[in-house]
Amino acid sequence: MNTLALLVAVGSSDVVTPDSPPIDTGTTAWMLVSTALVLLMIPGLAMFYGGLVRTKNVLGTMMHSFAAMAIIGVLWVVAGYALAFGPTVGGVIGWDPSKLLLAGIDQTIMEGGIPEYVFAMFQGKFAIITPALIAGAFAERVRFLGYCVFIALWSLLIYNPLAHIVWGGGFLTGDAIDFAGGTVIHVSAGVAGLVAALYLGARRGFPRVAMHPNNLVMTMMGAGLLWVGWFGFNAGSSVESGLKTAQALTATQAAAAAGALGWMILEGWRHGKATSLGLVSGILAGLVAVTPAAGDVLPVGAMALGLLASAACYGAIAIKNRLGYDDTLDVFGIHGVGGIIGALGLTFFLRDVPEGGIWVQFGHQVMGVLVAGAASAVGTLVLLVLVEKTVGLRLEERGELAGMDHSMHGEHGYGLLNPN
Amino acid sequence: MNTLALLVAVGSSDVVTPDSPPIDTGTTAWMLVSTALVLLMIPGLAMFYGGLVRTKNVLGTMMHSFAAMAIIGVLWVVAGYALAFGPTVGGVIGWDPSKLLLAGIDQTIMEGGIPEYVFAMFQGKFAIITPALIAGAFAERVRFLGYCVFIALWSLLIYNPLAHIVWGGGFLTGDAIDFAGGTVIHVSAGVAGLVAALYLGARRGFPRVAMHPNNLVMTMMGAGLLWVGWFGFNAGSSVESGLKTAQALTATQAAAAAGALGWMILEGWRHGKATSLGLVSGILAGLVAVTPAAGDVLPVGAMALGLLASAACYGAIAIKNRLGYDDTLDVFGIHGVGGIIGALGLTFFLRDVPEGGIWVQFGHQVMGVLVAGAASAVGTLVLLVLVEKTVGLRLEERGELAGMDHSMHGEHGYGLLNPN
Amino acid sequence: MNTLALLVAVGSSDVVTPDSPPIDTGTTAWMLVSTALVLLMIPGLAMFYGGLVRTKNVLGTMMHSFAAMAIIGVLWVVAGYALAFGPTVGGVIGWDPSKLLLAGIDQTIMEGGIPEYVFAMFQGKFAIITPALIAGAFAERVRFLGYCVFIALWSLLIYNPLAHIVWGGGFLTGDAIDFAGGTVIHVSAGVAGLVAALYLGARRGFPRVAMHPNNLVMTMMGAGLLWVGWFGFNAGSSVESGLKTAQALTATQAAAAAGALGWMILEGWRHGKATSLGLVSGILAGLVAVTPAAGDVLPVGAMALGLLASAACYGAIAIKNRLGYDDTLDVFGIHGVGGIIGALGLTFFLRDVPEGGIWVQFGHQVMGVLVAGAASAVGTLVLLVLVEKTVGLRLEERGELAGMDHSMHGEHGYGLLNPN
Amino acid sequence: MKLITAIICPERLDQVRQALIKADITRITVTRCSGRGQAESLEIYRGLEVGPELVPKIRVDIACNDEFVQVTIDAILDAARRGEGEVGDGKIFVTELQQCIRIRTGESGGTAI
Amino acid sequence: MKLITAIICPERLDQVRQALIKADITRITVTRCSGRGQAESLEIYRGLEVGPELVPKIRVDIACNDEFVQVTIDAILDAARRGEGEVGDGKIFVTELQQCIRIRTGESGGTAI
Amino acid sequence: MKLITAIICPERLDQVRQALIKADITRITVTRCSGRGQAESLEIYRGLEVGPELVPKIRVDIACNDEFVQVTIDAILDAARRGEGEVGDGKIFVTELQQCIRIRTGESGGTAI
Ligand SMILES: Nc1ncnc2c1ncn2[C@@H]1O[C@H](COP(=O)(O)OP(=O)(O)O)[C@@H](O)[C@H]1O
Ligand SMILES: Nc1ncnc2c1ncn2[C@@H]1O[C@H](COP(=O)(O)OP(=O)(O)O)[C@@H](O)[C@H]1O
Ligand SMILES: Nc1ncnc2c1ncn2[C@@H]1O[C@H](COP(=O)(O)OP(=O)(O)O)[C@@H](O)[C@H]1O
Repeated sequence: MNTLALLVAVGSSDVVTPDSPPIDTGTTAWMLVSTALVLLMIPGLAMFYGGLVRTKNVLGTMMHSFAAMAIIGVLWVVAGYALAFGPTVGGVIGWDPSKLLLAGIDQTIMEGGIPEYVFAMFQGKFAIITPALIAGAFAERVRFLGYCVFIALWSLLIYNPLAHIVWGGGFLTGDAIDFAGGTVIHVSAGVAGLVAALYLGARRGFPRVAMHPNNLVMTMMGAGLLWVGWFGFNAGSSVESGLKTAQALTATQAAAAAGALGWMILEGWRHGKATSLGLVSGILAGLVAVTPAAGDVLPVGAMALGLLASAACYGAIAIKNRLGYDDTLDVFGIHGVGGIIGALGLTFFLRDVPEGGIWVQFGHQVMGVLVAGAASAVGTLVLLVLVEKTVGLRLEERGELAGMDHSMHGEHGYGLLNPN
Repeated sequence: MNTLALLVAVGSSDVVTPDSPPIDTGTTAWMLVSTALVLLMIPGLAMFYGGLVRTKNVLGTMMHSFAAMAIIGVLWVVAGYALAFGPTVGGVIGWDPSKLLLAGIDQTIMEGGIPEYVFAMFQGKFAIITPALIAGAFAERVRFLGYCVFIALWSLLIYNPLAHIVWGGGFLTGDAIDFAGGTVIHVSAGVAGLVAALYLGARRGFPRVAMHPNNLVMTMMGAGLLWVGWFGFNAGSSVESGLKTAQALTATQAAAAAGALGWMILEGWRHGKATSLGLVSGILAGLVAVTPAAGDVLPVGAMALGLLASAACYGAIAIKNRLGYDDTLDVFGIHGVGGIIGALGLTFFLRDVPEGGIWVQFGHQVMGVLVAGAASAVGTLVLLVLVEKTVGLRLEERGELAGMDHSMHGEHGYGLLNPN
Repeated sequence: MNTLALLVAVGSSDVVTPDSPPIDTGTTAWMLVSTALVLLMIPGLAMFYGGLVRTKNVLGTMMHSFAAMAIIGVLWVVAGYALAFGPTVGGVIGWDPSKLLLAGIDQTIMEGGIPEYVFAMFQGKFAIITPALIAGAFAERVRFLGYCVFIALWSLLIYNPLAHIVWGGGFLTGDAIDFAGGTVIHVSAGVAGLVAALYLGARRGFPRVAMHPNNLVMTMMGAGLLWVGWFGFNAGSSVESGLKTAQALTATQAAAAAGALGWMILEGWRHGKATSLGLVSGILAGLVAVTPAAGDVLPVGAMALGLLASAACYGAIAIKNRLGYDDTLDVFGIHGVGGIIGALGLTFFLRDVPEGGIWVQFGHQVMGVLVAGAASAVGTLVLLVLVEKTVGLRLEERGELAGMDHSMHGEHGYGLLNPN
Repeated sequence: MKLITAIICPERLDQVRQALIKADITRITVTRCSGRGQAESLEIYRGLEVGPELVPKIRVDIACNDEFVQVTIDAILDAARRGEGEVGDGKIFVTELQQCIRIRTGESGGTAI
Repeated sequence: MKLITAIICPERLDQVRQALIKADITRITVTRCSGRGQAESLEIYRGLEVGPELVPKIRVDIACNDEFVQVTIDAILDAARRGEGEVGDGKIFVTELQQCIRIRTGESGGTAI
Repeated sequence: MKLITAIICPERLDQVRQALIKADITRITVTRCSGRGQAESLEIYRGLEVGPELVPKIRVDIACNDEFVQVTIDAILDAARRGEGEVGDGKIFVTELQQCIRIRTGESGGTAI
């Protein structure tokens, strides 16, 4: 479960030496593929989110994901990797000047036989997707420039430390089980989303005005790509191409299917109808919940987590609807809640009883969730205030009513609606 | 050609032992990828089918594919794998209680160096896609609950035995050549579709009312994903990462291109216009036909099969149009006919002359097609009657006219059509 | 940098021998995946291009990509591979009758441990995508039959020789660095597009009539798939699964992100708004520019190339807008200019100082660009005239006004726009 | 001449067209629109039942000579009503048409309808 | 009875609907359309600022009895105007409605509105 | 004032717009619709030639003062006709417009057109 940390510790601290481990072409192949698969999740997310907003915001919402590819894509190469996976400074952040611009790892082969570049790129996709996830919470109402600044800072100041703390040699590395990023990615994004939704306030007209998804068809396509990409996300996090990888992939598949089935049944029972949005939400809930657990639970445990997450997320969204705040695309309801369910719940389904016993491990898990949640909450709030007061984040009324596509990007998504 | 059967026989009958074969990271990587690629085919199919129905049924049609991911996804883990790939019981079904919930294969490494989990997941995708294919035959007119029950039963009672009979150690294992599922998947789905279309009757208004595809653009995207995914489907069925894999991939590519070209030319000749739906139908026809043959024919044979299938499917659809039954998305016309062409036709293009000579092999092939077709026809009919009489399968008039999206799922696919 | 040439020279000249190298399952796995990824680029391109034209041409434009899959897919197997990668005839074209229909490589394992089939299929995807790229330059105004004949001839008579000259053992093999096809693919397609746009003339009504993209949402999806697929394109061109592969993938990722960021910033600065089309154009510019360089530059160099290309392409399109010719989807502006920037610019960012020093290498690069550009320009012009005078290429007024979907294919893309 | 504009439920379009054809009215123009009358049609969004304010409707425009007005209205009334009549079945509006010109021939008036 | 047709800016649709509801006008029909008045709305296509000739608009149709015409027009005027009034705010057209029939019940005239 | 509504072939929209602009009519509203006149337009669906009952059409609405009516009609007639006139070229309908109000300024009548 501490594969990442160990690999990094061993493999990357020094430059290539005559005795660097030989390449394992199979593992390298799988890690290359995993990198591509996680990259695929980003357009997948853009489609998933893009389909759920109103027609006038479809491009703007997709741009949130795509801008993350551009901005974090550059930042990660420049400094992110050095900050997250450099030797630890006080357990909270890494620092390795030789890794700036990835210069120092040009020839490094890691323990396990893969070039460190591949590991760095694989991790980079995680860094990209996390802020892109948050964007769902304040969809349809932010300024593009403010958003860009926000995610850049969030990535540098919140994501990188968190990744370092849990995976990169920081103070939680090795305690909490977080196979593929349940806390670092989903809990932190979910909590950040919640804070942002509360701080920025609801969309104008919410909930009075009906706000319908413009393209559920695209949302379903996106969900399909997310499922496929998640195989890279989870099974790739084994950083090998072997038994653990297979276990992670199996758990991922089982949890996603169980989550989808669970939500379908819940809706069928409560509303007499199973919706497509419900089914894909269930897929997501299952995938999120199994993320921290993928390599460490049996298929039956994965299915249990998927079902649990489905029910919990369904409930969380129901509660949100009653509380009335506007987490537009339910980032907290799915990623926050699902991530917590997964991170805590996995304790009870572990393949191997953990060293200190179940409850000690549960303590570690709670700790992990709390650290990620708290760090993300506080950090996000500070950044939100900062960005809002400087470049401005919340979109002004005129722009919001006109829609982000027109007011922020000077375009509209579906030219086909206009005779031309 | 009996790779699957052999591997299973050797690799999975007992739990992990000290002398279990070493992992081959390369083969494992490719099989992981193949699993992801076949999974990609399911949203691909949802897009392909979803684009062809009327606007009011787009989500409902996509849900048929997605529900298969959820339902069969769970069932396969729970019992499907044990039933299809457990030690044979009388040659018609497998049974291995230790494989229920995949519990017994948690550490198993198969002959060939891949964890059995990967094989189980790869096979699971086939189990998912087969019922999803059938759905095209009765698109636009079934109740969602009835559909769910139908595919669950179909998978357990028809697919699992068939997979066992042909691949898992059942009575046809080793005789008929079915590299990647021409009979098990395409012939059985095609015949099931035909039976279902006949039993359930035509859509209301058919053929009087014009029923146009709502989104050929999405159908083309779906066809693209299907082609890509099919590389996993066919080349993955080699269960290795080597010469056979390369041969299967090459055959797949050649047949798809030839099928597409063939249909284009046919339409150009007959109608003076080559349509996009024709081109993608040709892709599918080629891919279906090469499925049973992929590992065993030369590229030139694959192209011949692709061309043949294109012509045959084109003809079959023309005949259907004259007969007037309503196989909505031509499941029989493409998968049934294409599968039969491939399964029988491959005999004449084999790389190596089969042991008993061509005609003996042809007999085996006919046998395979007949068994798959007959089992599927009879079983499907029984299940259809059962489901129709209990939960109800055929949608009542009101719901059908309103469209499945509204009546079954309480949603509509393209919010963008409504000002919001 | 001459990996391809060397591999081919060694591995494919004779049939399988007892001492053929052993399969490397990992490398084979990665090359199989790369093949699938590059295939994915073709529907990706169809979506990218398809979204940018007017509603009435969406299917016709996607058909340009799909028809290339069908036509070149067949041609490459039949003769293309033999022409591009057979033993050289005078340095300009290959010829190996035993490779016709790929017959002679059925069992060949190349140096590096991959079946030659995989290499042939990987290369085949490049052959498919190149003419499909050109189609963007004359989008919305060509006859389908003429287009089919044009790309068939272009592939046989221009692409195959070029691929041979630069990669397959022809007279430039080994001099110019062209890691993954900057000159062979992008410069040649860009120049061909320019020539075709000039020869065929502008769309009727251009620039007076506003011509808006029908579906920028789909264009973004397509860009996402292109980015993912490009990992196969570039990292696959290492024909291994090791350090070089990782370097190429890293460079690709860095350049794409930098290109996107660059364009975003440029637009923000010039127009006060960053558009989605701008961002995805930047992605493409970055990817194109890094294509010839991917394996040979450090990440920082890749980012520099991405930024440079973004600025240069932005400028080139601005100039085009002033010159007023109608390169509809900016094939020259993106692929031509980006390819040139990459091919020449890489000299200054090479990881290892080239043998003859930077300026000698620069000379080689200029040479490579000139040869590709000149060959493509002249050849394209000849073919254009030929096709136009025989089967006819430019669409007549009536068909152009009605749109290619109706006039060429008898369909329309979005049935959802019509009540049905 | 009159212009008859009916706002109907999308699911009844096929029936309305058939009824019109039976009544010898073949020329029509159909447009997607959205509307709000008394009708409520619940949709479900992540477990929340939302009343979509505007529900999809179909607008049918028919120009006809005065003697055909009643026939057309009757045909629509009959075919567009669901069962015994439900909220959301729609409306028919009739306005005076001053002129009608066939573009192909340029002819105008009653024969151009 | 009158048929009031307003062509408005898409971003004001919600406001217009609310204003109408406040004025007790709940029944409306809404259609996507495109239009060109004086308005210019720049879009950007690969660095080129293009004036899209036809910009997206919303068409709102309301049938109402004569006594409600002014109320309706006032509500629309008020809610559809952006700020002090901008080019592109839209137009209102009023035509005479000869008949109005509720499909559900078949009743016609003022009560069927 | 009159409201001129033309149902034309989508492929002629650009020509019609240009003809109108030449005749000094710049303000128009355009809507996608589908229609059925005499026109038959074959489509192909998997080898079957199907006559799509409703073919895509464009609806053009122009409000104009009485003195411009003929000019407008002539411009449309001229630009919308394909060749010597073909089935499917479309129709023009003219109705009486009682009032026209510019939302931006609130002014009404002939100057608000
Ligand atoms: N007064 C009106 N003005 C404009 N459109 C109307 C009017 N009344 C009804 N409609 C249109 O007709 C559709 C169906 O109305 P319906 O609910 O059947 O009317 P009612 O409530 O009068 O029975 C509505 O969705 C709306 O589009
Ligand atoms: N005379 C007209 N005929 C048809 N539609 C019109 C007319 N005038 C305005 N419109 C519609 O109203 C929309 C908004 O017009 P606007 O620019 O506000 O008008 P104006 O230029 O008179 O202020 C236009 O896009 C068009 O759709
Ligand atoms: N009487 C009518 N009522 C409503 N729409 C009509 C009528 N006549 C024609 N149209 C519209 O005009 C379009 C073109 O009609 P067209 O085939 O040219 O008419 P015609 O058959 O009279 O020559 C039709 O598709 C339809 O949308």
